Amino acid sequence: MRKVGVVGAGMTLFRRRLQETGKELSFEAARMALDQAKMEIGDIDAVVHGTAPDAFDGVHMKGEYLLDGSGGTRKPYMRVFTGGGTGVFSAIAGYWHVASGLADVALVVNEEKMSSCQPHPQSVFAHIWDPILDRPLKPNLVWIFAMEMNRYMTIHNIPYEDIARVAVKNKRNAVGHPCAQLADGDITLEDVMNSEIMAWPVRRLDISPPSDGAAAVVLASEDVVKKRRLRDQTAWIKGVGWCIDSTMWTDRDLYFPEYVARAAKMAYRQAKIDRPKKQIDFAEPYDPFDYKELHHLEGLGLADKGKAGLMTREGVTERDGDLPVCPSGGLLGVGNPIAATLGIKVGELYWQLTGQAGKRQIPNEVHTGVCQAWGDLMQYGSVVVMGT
Amino acid sequence: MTFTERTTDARMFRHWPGDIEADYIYTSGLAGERFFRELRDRGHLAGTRCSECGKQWIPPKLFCEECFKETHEWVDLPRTGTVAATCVVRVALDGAPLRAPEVWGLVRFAGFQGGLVHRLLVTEDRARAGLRVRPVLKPEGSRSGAITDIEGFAP
Amino acid sequence: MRVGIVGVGVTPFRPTTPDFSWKELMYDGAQRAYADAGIDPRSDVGSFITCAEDYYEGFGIFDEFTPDQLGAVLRPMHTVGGDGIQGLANAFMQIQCSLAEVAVVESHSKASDILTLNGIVAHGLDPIWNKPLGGHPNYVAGLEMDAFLRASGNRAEDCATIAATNRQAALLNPVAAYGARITKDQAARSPALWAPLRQLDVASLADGCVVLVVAGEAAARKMDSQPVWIQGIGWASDSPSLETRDWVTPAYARLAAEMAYRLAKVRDPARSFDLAEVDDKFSYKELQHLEALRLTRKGQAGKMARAGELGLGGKLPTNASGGSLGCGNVLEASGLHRVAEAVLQLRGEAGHRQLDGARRAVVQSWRGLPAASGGVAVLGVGR
Amino acid sequence: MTARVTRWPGVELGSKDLESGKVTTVRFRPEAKFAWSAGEAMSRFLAELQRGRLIARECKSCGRILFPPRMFCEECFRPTDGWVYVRDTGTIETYSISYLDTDARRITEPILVGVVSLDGASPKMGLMHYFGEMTTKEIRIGMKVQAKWRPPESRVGSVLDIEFFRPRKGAER
Repeated sequence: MRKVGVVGAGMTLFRRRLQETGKELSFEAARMALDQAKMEIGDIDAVVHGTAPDAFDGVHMKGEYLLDGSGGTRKPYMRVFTGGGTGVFSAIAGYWHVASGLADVALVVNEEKMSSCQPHPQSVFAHIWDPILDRPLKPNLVWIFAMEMNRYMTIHNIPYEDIARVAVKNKRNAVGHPCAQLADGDITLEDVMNSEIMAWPVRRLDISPPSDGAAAVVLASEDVVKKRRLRDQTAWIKGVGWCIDSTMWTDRDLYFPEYVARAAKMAYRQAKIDRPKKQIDFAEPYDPFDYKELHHLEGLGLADKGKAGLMTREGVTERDGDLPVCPSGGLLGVGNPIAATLGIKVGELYWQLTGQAGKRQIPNEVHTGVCQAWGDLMQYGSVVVMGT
Repeated sequence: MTFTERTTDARMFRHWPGDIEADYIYTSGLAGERFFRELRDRGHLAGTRCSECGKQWIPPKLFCEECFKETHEWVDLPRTGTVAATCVVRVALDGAPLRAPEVWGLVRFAGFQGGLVHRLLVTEDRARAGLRVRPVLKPEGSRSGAITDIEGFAP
Repeated sequence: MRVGIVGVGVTPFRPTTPDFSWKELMYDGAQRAYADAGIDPRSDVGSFITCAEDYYEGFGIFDEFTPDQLGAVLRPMHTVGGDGIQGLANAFMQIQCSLAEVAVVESHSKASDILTLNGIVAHGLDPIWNKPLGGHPNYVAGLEMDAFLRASGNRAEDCATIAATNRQAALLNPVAAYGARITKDQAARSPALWAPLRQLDVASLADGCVVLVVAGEAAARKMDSQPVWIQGIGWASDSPSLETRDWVTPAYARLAAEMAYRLAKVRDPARSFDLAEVDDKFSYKELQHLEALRLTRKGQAGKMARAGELGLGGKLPTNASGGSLGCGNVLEASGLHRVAEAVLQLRGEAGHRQLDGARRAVVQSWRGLPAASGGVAVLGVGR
Repeated sequence: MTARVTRWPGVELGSKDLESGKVTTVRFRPEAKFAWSAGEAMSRFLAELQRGRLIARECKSCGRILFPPRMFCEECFRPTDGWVYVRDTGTIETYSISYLDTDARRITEPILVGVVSLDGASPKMGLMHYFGEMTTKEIRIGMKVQAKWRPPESRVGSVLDIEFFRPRKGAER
């Protein structure tokens, strides 16, 4: 199997509302990634697009709608969709486009424009549930997180403040991110713990904001990297994994994300990682809610079950800690344009591993990182391991 | 039979009604904003020009679809265009017959890639490719900055 | 590494299927495919792929509702927002780079659950340039048909011929929902609802599920099945803008074919295939696609239809299955259905519509209005 | 290189910019209506709800009682074997106290909602529902609860034929 590297990345600002159309956002991110990779659209053999529910942008077949802005016109163009898991999954699909040899260079573009939906993107989340079993109860999206968080906290007896610390860390980390929507260098633990209760145990500052935005990465085969002398700006994809759990979420114990554990196992096997805690230098797990960072660290095998909160309390996951987690600022700090979080997951791994992260650069030298996204009805895990 | 037990009384099968509707507000975007302001405020139609390859685009795009470079130049459309294809529609969205047929056309403009798909303000028998047409705009002051500010294209 | 199709499951297509939920319909298709391949999905499959669109299903995130009924719980699985052949291309790539040895590709239509398909298609138009104008979205097909016939020299009556022959062919296909004894004249006189496009030029919707089991050569050899090899596969998109796409020779079909032919080393497509299955969601599309795939010269597809060269005994039997016009438009499953049909033909299992000695087939898909995307697969048996 | 990027694209708009007409916009509401076939398992499930009962399917291969019912076992990938009633009592597996409604609007009277695993079904199998006749202080994971059904004449064959789950009488709280 041939090696595949990330050779450029780009992203737009993440904001509650942006003026650009979804096509234009896709273009801006894609153009930036191409510029960074020193490439033109003619160098691209295939385009992979990641975008989450059509009902956010409000266009049926929105993968088709967004394709010209993504550079897909008159090219092999593929849209993949795994709910919130798309944020990392599209890069996995881009990986197999290049690894299989069908493309030498693939452009991966992710976009989300959640502000089109009125009065609030929440209206769309009403439709993600089973129409017969769940929708009659008029569920709110925050409910499922609240229920999962409650189960997780209760089973492991985790104090809420250990969870709230994640929000503080990530919003502070985001201060160094030029695209961040909710960076706050002065935020305190008390701010999070005293913020408004939305759906107990979830408080307002536990939640990442809905956002508009786009992100893109350019993937290239080893030959292309050599030929174009891009080695200094390449981070290699070492392993990929993805996994879905049962639709029947009310039949599962929500305290542990087994689907993330399986996806990680698949990626680690390929990356020849058997002791993730020792071999992985930093992580970008999916953090739409603060407890999810902890949940996912456990799923990724970077923390023992129920112990990720303790690691956070002890400062292990700070940017200058032993295992920096979400050095980008994560979804909690930079924003959560669902699929476009590619830019702070795969994108952040790329920038960190190639030493381009500027103010966010992890002070310790890093060689291996893992990023992960999560989606659907608390059932999807997508994992990418990257290294120098 | 797929399953080990099957209902043979068709009246037992239920359906569950629902929808996935929501209200949307779409921004015109960066290129669209300029086009629709020109249309609304000055009654002009304009497209973008790619400085790289020189191609001119209508509808205007922020990027050249060929070069994938940002476009910065704006060019007015010619006053008239040419109908490239027509379609006479006799049913509404819900399938009900229309009282009067709607005539649709793809209108091309010399020197531009693309064109505009819009209604043709002609009777069915005059709807044909090759027809030279001009945009008919809503009166100034009643335009909102949308494609519907053009009522259609007439000979 | 060669990649082959080792299992096929197709449920009968029907205008309505009230006795199946979408999950039960998918289960039905899957169990047929797994029986055909002789595999257990819980132990033998490395990757599951489903091809679906949220608005066709009525869900915010349809991906959530896919794993259980395919045997994919806690397995690698993902959705492709595309046609079945695009899904098949992902399976092909995953096997090529050893991410999976065996992959499953599923697509289905539960169109009878949709009450407002035209409203949904209209929702696929550009929100700024097209949507505000309203109208029945088939105007897009009517305009394209007009542009295509005018530029290519094919005639409206050739479209009527397609509309009639495909429905007639479907009478020999037990899964078809719309087989009928319809003449060319009947088709040509059906109401011109979107003139020049007529009612019988449009494929009616059907429910159905198609599942394929795909395997790398080593895995395929271990199975008790005659593999049909994917010799080439391609997919492509034209501009999504109605205004800037190619209305005469659809670029999505032309480029997808170029890619598939390159992989399959097909140099003279008009002489390379024993049969073709090409998209005919609208009758003119079959003519347009035959030309874009270079299965005939520009402007000649209508002549072939008129001369009966597309029939069972003709020069290039095309849509012997009955196509979408005869079997029903099964939305994103349309391309996968065509692949399944070609597999049956190449295995010699196509019943009354079997073509003698079929060794190589070309299959093409289009995603339907208002998309300008699709795929092409070249399939063959033997070395 | 990101350190060297000076302009990150994106033009921010405020919430009032759309309303005030600062930028041009299009308003639209799609027509996307459905009538999903309930099919074999869910048609029976709904009919039984109307009768005030909860029904499951049994898989004899893995021995599980599957609730909500399904015609195939997703673990064994085979058809399930028969219908089995489960009880309308169970245990709260998890819950939330929600101050948000469906459209993310704030509400003052919180909604108690969560997952109940049902007695008679395999462990952890259950459904999402509301809770009632308990305070925000009383609700807890592990609490024994029982369905409060709507009167037979107002049931329609819906999960809402159960009004909510309430503390089970006689059970240890």
